[in-house]
Amino acid sequence: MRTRIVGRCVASIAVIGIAVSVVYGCASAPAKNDVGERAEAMMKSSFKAHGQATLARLDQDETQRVCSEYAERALPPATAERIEKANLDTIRYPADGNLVGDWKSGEKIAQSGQGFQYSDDPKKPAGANCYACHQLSPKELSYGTIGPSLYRFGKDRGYTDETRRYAWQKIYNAEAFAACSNLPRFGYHHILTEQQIRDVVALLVDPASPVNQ
Amino acid sequence: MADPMKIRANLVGDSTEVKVLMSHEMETGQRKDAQGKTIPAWFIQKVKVTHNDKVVLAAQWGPAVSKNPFVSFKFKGGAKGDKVKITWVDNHDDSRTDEATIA
Amino acid sequence: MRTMIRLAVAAGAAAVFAASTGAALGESTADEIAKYREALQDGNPAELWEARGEEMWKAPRGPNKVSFERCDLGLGPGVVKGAYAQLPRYFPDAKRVMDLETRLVWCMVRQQGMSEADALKNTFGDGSAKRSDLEALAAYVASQSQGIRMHVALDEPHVHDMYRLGEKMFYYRGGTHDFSCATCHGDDGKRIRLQDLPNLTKVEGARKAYTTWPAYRVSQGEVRTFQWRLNDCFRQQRFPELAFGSDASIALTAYLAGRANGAEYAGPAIKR
Amino acid sequence: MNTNRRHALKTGSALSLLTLVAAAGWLKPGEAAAADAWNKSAFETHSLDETMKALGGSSPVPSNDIVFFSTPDIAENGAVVPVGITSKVPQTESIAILIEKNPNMLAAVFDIPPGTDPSLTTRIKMAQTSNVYALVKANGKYYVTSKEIKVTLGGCGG
Repeated sequence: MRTRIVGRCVASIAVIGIAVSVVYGCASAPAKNDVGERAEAMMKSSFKAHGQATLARLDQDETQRVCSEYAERALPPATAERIEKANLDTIRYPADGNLVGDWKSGEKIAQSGQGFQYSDDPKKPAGANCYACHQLSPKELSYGTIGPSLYRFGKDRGYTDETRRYAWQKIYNAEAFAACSNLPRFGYHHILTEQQIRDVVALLVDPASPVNQ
Repeated sequence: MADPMKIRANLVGDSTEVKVLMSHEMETGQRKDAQGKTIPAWFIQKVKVTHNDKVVLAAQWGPAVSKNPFVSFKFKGGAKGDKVKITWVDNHDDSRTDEATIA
Repeated sequence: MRTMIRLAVAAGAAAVFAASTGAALGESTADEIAKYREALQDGNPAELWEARGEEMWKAPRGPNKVSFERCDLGLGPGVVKGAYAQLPRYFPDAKRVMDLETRLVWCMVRQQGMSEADALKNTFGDGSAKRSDLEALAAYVASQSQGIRMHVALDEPHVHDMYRLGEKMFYYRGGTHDFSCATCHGDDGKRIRLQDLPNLTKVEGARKAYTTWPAYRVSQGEVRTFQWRLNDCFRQQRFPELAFGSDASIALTAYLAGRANGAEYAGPAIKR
Repeated sequence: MNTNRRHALKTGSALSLLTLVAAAGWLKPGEAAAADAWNKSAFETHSLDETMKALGGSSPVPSNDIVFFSTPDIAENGAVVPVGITSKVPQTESIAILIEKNPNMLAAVFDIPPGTDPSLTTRIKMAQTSNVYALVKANGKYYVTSKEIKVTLGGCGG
């Protein structure tokens, strides 16, 4: 009886009242996906659509699903490679080939955390909120540290076509380089417009940008 | 009706240390609500602290004093068991008086 | 004339700025922020909410004119001492795991006779004249657990199940920005802008963070509850809105409160 | 900390504008502020220019005897900025707090009767990074010190 319950423990939890020992049995049982499925169902019944944030935002794409599943353990190299390849394929480039815009506008985008929250006006342009997680211009004291410092991004890498292209790709879809990166996929999810990405690229790679001073 | 203040008055050496928290919006008159309408100014303008009917601190405030104001200061001459009385008056002429016993 | 004064002031300000921003910028910023937080500790307006909450707790309320002194938070009707440190818990009368706020609403509806809509009318104050009874009640009840060790009954099967579901939710990435709770709260020593982020995947981080809520947020001029904390995190995660008292909100609370077990409750705190 | 150096840097602007507030007459000798009517004109100085118009009276003297304590250089949020001021100027009668870049400069005036320590803490709102002035009236004369407090941005949705 005990073995049977442990083997199908999550289903059992849902059906029966369960004894303590059984619950602890579950912790080591390979039934994680079932907890995951129940958690997902619970979330879908616990969140409500609000403004632009509809319930569809809880539907995970393949990258989100895999990254959630492996959040507490190492991602197998083959899986990581598959995710990176799939995301690299999503990257689009401007038709005119121009990747670099205006760093001043890029600085404003980097400062703004507006956009896509249900409390935001969907008609207003979104920001990228770079400073929430990165150091950029040394003049801004209030920067976060979830991501690496991007101070001297262009200066350190060289003002080359390669650097500019890398900056574009990273902003467009960071999962193409590091599977399960924390950096939002600004191009892939259409968080930023093409011009906005150009401007943020400029903030990183323009020799005149405060980032490279 | 405004909520009561939270007053602490403690004898430290020969001084009475007074700490007071007041419940007040301290609205600046510069903020707008969700509909874009200016929220009218509403703030404490005058504060008076007395010990045995003697004024030990008097103040005039503008709306730049923070919401739910806090003030701490010390005066001499208080004894355990004495009362410290605090009164504030706001720009709506609403007022509130509370007292605490020196501990 | 006007321009001249402005320029003089600007030049003065610039000079001061230059003088005070030395090489060890990051460090001195952190030091000054620490000083700021310390200076706030002296007077916490949460005490005003606690006082209001205590009055509400004892007053007859709702159509039934019943006070919260009949409300059982898990330690018996009307017992508030230490109750918050053991929540969320399973309540057989409601057949549900509940956190403090959910239980308060349950008492308002079942005992005081309020409609659910009325009980849920002001779950969060608006930072201005519209105040929340629940925030005041939560501040009062939580304050009565100060210094008491967190003890969420993880050996109780329902609570344990919620804990595991909450853990799953914590790592669930989604939305337009691919965020999960772990994106910001899964590593040591990180911050957003200048705000330190507790690493909630570690017991020390969860203890330090959970035991400070509810808290007075100076940026909002309100005491905020843990329900609010979760609701606003998901807003910033670009998720839809987490419904007040929903199973997901309680599961995540059970996970984080459970991880804080053993730590002394130290709220309501004062925070940015 | 280094109020002296800071002083030297901006005495010019600080002094003139403080004179103005003093001259605007927010305090009458020997009277408790709270006993008077609320001094509307003093609390409605919107800019340096406006304060400038009221110029007159004696200039406040920069003083090392006025000290900020428990006042951080950086505020995590401008809605609540803790400020502590101690005056060692003999016969201090009142302490005022002014914020240069706020829409209205004068934040608060505290009258200090004999027997009360010329030292207090409170909390103010700051619209942005700005110089904050502690203005002291003692024995009929005005003294001043100042410090810059930076107001930082915070949060993830701001």
